[in-house]
Amino acid sequence: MSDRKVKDIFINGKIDPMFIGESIAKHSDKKNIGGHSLFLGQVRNDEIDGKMVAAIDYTTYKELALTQMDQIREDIFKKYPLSCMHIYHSLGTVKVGEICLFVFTSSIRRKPAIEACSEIVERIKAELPIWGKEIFEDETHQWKENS
Amino acid sequence: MSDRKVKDIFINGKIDPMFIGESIAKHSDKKNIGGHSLFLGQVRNDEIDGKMVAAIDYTTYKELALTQMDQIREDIFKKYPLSCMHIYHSLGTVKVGEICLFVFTSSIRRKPAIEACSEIVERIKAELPIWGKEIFEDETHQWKENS
Amino acid sequence: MEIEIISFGKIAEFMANQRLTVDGIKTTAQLKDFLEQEFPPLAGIKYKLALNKTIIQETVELKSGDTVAIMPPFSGG
Amino acid sequence: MEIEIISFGKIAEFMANQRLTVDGIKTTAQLKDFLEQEFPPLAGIKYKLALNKTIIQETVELKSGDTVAIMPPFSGG
Repeated sequence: MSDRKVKDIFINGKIDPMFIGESIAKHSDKKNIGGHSLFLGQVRNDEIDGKMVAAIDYTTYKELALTQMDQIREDIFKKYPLSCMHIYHSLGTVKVGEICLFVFTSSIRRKPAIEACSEIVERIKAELPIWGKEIFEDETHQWKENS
Repeated sequence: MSDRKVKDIFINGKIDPMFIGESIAKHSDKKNIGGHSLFLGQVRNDEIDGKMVAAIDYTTYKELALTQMDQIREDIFKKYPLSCMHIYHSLGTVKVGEICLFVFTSSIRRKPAIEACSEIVERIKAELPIWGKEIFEDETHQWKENS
Repeated sequence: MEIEIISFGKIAEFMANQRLTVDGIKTTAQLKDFLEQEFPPLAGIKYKLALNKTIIQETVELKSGDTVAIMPPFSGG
Repeated sequence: MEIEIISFGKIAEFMANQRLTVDGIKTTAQLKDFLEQEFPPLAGIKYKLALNKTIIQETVELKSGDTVAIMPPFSGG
């Protein structure tokens, strides 16, 4: 692991679609990019034992999550010829219909961008110490488990 | 092929990043969506025989393109459990750094959204009668060929 | 028999859209031979035909009033 | 020896962050046995440990001042 500064990825609450639009717009001066791939996770109103999910409350072990994310970032930059990679994950309460994860990769060609984006999403779900507490409409909760 | 109306996919000139943000925002009331996958094609300043691409001028055989796109849409909806699919392609001049293709799929789970998005991009490139004329900085041109 | 020819991309640079009155041409294969003689650059280009807005892979018969699109390789996206 | 325990997710609901003074515990395996006795619900949960901010897959030795994180399955994204 290199000495460079570990980047934060966490945003309080939902990720605003207009922030995503602005992130895309910032790449118009990177003129060697040919393709962007974006993945967005959105909170779903799952029904569990007759109760509807109203929101997810995310917590993390931040220091460990950022170190793990840094390793993923390093691995992915080694594996794919990417121009850029941007990752954002929500903490705290994100309501149904709101966006909680934003993964954004850009490359000279489409395939590395698409493959890297998908691989990052899988690794985030498997390797980052983040926990989602599903809050039901009646204010009870259960802890989410990734499938 | 069913009788339903064939959707247009063409936009004059570049696709605005804020339009992409707004498209994402419109999905916040679709509460059974868990993942969105987006692909954006951006015009690259390729250097060809010492000349730099400044823009691409896109033309199409529109009636055929929309029929072909409709078939792709139908095939993809049959193959993947998608909630939504949105496709936009530029016509006319799109400058280097601007976005010319926007493919947006949403599903209850991430994998169908990601796989469908990638498959749509491949099929658009292979099957839609669209032609890109690469305009160089000195105003000469050459016809783009997809690799 | 009268055929409408429409062309796209780099093919449109040397072959304009036009109505052709052709005699002795009964199939798309014969039409291709005819066009490649009339427009020699066409012979050096990979191209596809669409007949009345449907892409055709094999030779088909032509009838008067048909529209044939002459299309160089696609390069969208 | 003193160990700092931090816990997350559903484990944090029954096991608060705390400093433990433990005697006779030399490895993470022994610490797990100890914690599962002190906090019985832990025995029914799949969990991972991180020692001083590094996830550990196998048993390692503990020393005084270590921080051990007790983490239920991740569910980010």
